[in-house]
Amino acid sequence: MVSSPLFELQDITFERDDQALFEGLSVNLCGGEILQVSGPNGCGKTTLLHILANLKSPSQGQILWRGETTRGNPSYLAEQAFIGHQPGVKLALSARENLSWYTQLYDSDTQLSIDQALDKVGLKTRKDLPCSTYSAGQLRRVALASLHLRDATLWLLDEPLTALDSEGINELEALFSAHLSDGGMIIFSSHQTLSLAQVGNLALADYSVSVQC
Amino acid sequence: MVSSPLFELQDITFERDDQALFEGLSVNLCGGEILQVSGPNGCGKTTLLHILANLKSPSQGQILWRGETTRGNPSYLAEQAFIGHQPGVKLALSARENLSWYTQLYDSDTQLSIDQALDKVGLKTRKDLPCSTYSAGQLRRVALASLHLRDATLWLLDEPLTALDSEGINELEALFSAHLSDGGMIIFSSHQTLSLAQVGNLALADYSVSVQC
Amino acid sequence: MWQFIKKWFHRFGTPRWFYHTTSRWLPWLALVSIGLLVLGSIWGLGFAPEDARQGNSYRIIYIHVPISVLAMVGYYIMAAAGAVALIWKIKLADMVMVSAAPIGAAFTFLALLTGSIWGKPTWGTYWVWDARITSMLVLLFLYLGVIALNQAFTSRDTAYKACAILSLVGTVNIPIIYKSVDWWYTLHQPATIKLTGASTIHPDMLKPLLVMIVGFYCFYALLLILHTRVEILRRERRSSWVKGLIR
Amino acid sequence: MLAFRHGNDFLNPLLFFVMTTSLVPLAISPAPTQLAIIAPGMIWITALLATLLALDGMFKDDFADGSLFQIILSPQPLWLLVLAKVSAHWLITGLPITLMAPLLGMMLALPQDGYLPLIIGLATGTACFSLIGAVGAALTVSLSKGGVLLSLIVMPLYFPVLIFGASAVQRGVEGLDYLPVLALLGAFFTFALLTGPFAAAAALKVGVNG
Amino acid sequence: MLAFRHGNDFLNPLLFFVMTTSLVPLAISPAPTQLAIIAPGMIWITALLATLLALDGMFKDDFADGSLFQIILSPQPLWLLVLAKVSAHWLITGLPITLMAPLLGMMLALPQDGYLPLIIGLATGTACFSLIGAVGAALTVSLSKGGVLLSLIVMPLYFPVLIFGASAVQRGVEGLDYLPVLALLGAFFTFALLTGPFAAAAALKVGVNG
Ligand code: HEM
Ligand SMILES: Nc1ncnc2c1ncn2[C@@H]1O[C@H](COP(=O)(O)OP(=O)(O)OP(=O)(O)O)[C@@H](O)[C@H]1O
Ligand SMILES: Nc1ncnc2c1ncn2[C@@H]1O[C@H](COP(=O)(O)OP(=O)(O)OP(=O)(O)O)[C@@H](O)[C@H]1O
Ligand SMILES: [Mg+2]
Ligand SMILES: [Mg+2]
Repeated sequence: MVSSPLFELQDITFERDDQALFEGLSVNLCGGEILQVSGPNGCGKTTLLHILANLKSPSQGQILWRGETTRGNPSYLAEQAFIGHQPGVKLALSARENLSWYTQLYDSDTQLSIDQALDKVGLKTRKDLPCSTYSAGQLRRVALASLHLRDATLWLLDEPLTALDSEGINELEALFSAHLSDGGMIIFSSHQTLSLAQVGNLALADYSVSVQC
Repeated sequence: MVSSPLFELQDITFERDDQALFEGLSVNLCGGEILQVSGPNGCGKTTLLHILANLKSPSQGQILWRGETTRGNPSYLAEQAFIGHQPGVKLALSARENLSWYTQLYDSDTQLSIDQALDKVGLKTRKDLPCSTYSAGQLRRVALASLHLRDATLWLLDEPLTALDSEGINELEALFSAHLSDGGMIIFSSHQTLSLAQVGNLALADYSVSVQC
Repeated sequence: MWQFIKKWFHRFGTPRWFYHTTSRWLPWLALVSIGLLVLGSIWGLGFAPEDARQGNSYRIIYIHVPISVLAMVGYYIMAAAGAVALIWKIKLADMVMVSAAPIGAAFTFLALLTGSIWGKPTWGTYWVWDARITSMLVLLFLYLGVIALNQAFTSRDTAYKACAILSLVGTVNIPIIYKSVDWWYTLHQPATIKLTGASTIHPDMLKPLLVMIVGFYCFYALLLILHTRVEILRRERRSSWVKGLIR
Repeated sequence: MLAFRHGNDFLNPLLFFVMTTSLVPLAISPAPTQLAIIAPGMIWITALLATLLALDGMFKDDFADGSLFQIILSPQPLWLLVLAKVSAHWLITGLPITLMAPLLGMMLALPQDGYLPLIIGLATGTACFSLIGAVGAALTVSLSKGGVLLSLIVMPLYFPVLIFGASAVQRGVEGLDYLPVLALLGAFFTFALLTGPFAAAAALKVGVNG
Repeated sequence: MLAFRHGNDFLNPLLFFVMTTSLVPLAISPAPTQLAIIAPGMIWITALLATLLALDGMFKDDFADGSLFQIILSPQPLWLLVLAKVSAHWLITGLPITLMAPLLGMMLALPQDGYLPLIIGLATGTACFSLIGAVGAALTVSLSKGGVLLSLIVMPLYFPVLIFGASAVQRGVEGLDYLPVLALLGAFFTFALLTGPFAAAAALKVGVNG
């Protein structure tokens, strides 16, 4: 991979009601790089990921994707995949229906079929039961299966390890390294540490303390 | 503590729509003992905790508390505290209002005031803001604060470590050991391991494989 | 005595016992009900005398009245099964209850339909807000509520319990609804339309009607048993005896 | 016992009641003589709908955030907690509606003699709505699409109350004796009060298991 | 594009419509002459309410389970997705209501000449309801008590549709020319169709930040 940064945060500041949550955050990320956002509860990890995903806008600074701003940039939206605290799974539908809805939504020509994706995340047996009968970890796995079905470059994951068993965490790490070696990029938040070697760390301090990376 | 078991599971079996989730589970717990329920996603940890808390009833077997059945036993309800996957915190209310509602609900003469409990879980500054503005970990902390305000003997906690930072986990461990040395009992589920020494382990296998402890 | 009944229920109230026993009865029941219905229809349509005022259109009575009666009786059957299921936790009762709902709804709908078809020649309109008709409409809503609730749950066990509670609450309400509607009607509109009382009916008309009523009772039982059997198979599809049946 | 927790919510059902009632002259006819005839019935129908609309949230919010488990597991008897919920529901729907009704009666040209039976009837009737509705709300608590299903279940059970209530007003307007009707409504209320909370508590235990 | 995802849900708003309409004769008067007068207005009011009730779920379920974020972040234009949501809403509310309306008209003794304007008007009018409602539903998406607030926001915007729709039927019954009124309704619909999805898409982006 050539190392010109694909994704640049330039001097991001976020203030809520005149109180700064973080100030002057600058990060460059190239293809194949992974970054863990860490910090105590309430330091702004979720807020930062929402900003990166374009769900909120920063008070100052800008975010560039392939040199262009991400604001209202449809090609950025097409290349990015965000999974938040809530898994984004419809409880009334089955896992299969949920995923087929996502593939329609993203119009992606996927490498894997929905069935294969569900097998990969260990949901072989329950594919056609409504998700309201799933356990916490099974719901998370449905959300993670959607990553298999999209050809996004940048993954933005908020606490993806929540509710996963150790087996699930291993599988996720394998998925991560496959994505990285394909030149993908991952930014995730977590309170646990992964056993992947190359994880960069972006530590957010407690409120209104400015951080420079 | 004298070692006659306070809490006994006798041969618990749970079937859902004629499929067994676990069969013939028997456990005795004395005061001062802690038990971790572990197992892969979807093996029935949450279901077991719901059964123990009296939210569901087992298909077979019985649960005894101080030698009496827990079914419709108000003195068991008074001595037990359950916190599930959902923190049980009203988003429209502040942390203080949430907790004052709980103390009213449980009619408990607490050792600590609500303020002190919130200080203990590290929510000093946000006590009077509505909980809809809390981060995932802060919400969890509000739920954990309610443990300080009740004089329950048996704690039933479903993945209490979710969303907590490492600081929070340390605090929770300290809280656990204090409760145990007071003769309390804890049954919790988690995919992580605690650094507490005396944690017993109840491993649930994958579905319909019978387990004997 | 009580204990005996309870034991008897548990011994014989198993879905499997029900399934095998009804397999033996079903053909006979089908034969009797179809026979009675055919007999009653021919008698009623062909041989019973013509009505002095309504001419031949009254003959719909042979369908309308039995169906209307069963529509109401069906609700009590459903609720009774629900009560048995809640009190003694008998699986079979659950299945009878949820099977009774769609059948009852169908009968109620047919009662409304045959009634309005009859209404056109006799009253000149398909619909009036008569007390009995209105309470029949409410009965249809009650049935639909139970059906919708049953479908809304994914867990069968929960759905059964929820429907049992709802149908019991409904039972308490049916007489109240009936009384209130009846009373409301007489308050607003003095009885301009009088349904012919069953007692004033000519005996030659009554006999085929009774045959039809008994025939429809058998037919209802037949439908209920068939539907319950389907429910049993669906509910117990994982048990060994059902797998044995299929193989 | 349970604090009265939802500050400004109580305005909403009331506003719904007022706005729906004000649709009537627009959609039907603004002529006072015409309005006077339909006024009792319309006020009762909109009161019913306003109550129904607020019913969905009775237990559902508690279920979504997990505090319903805490309520069920509390050492206090569940029917008592249900009764508290029902009272809270009535305080935010039935009570303001009852207080507002005379004003709307005036807007819909309700004749003088209808006001007393309207107010007494609404006070009792909306309490019945809250009590019966609690059973339906408890049964549908875990269903994501509960809202409309709930109305489906509950509405047939509301028919008698509506009939008694509207006809009490009608009789008042026509100068007849409306006390027997109100007495019937009162009897219905007593019955609902004595059985409703227990039925709803049982329903809640079933409902949470989705 | 978006699959029609909620199988049996479409019965519910319809049943609500039928049930509310059948409250009318009970609460007001079962006399056909009386019913005929109020029938057009009542059918329109209940159609409005049935639409309103189903509106709350339009985006809220998606918000609660996090899939609304996925929708917003999808590379497809947001207004198109909103339009798909609106169409789905109309298919489960407006369409069945329109199809059912003649039957209810019959039950409420609506005179013969009213049926055509009733059906055309309801088809157009309920589509307007869905379009306008989407804006309100988007704005209140993150509010837990949105249901009643939503009706407050949306109801004033529904007034013109209701007035046009009901008066078209009224004119039909009275033998007047109802086409100009329906044309107005059609113009309103076109305007709503051209602006509604964009407004709702903008509102959605604001709404999710609670
Ligand atoms: C939609 C319209 C109608 C409905 C829902 C309806 C409903 C019912 C019901 C529920 C019964 C059984 C009552 C009982 O056992 O006490 C009944 C009986 C009967 N109906 Fe109807 N009915 C309708 C229209 C009519 C019409 C138009 C006629 C003829 C003028 C009619 C004549 C009768 C007669 C003669 C009986 C049996 C007599 C009796 O048991 O009192 N019905 N109907
Ligand atoms: N809508 C809001 N209004 C005001 N403050 C908010 C709002 N949402 C979040 N906050 C505050 O902003 C801070 C950052 O929240 P955020 O959810 O980003 O934390 P986090 O790092 O993800 O924490 P956690 O580890 O608990 O998930 C917290 O202190 C939170 O209370
Ligand atoms: N209502 C339901 N109907 C049918 N099956 C259900 C229902 N609820 C849970 N299940 C199934 O029961 C099994 C046990 O679920 P449970 O939530 O107890 O798992 P868990 O051990 O807590 O898993 P996790 O680690 O993911 O939280 C799962 O396979 C789940 O899919
Ligand atoms: Mg977070
Ligand atoms: Mg779990």
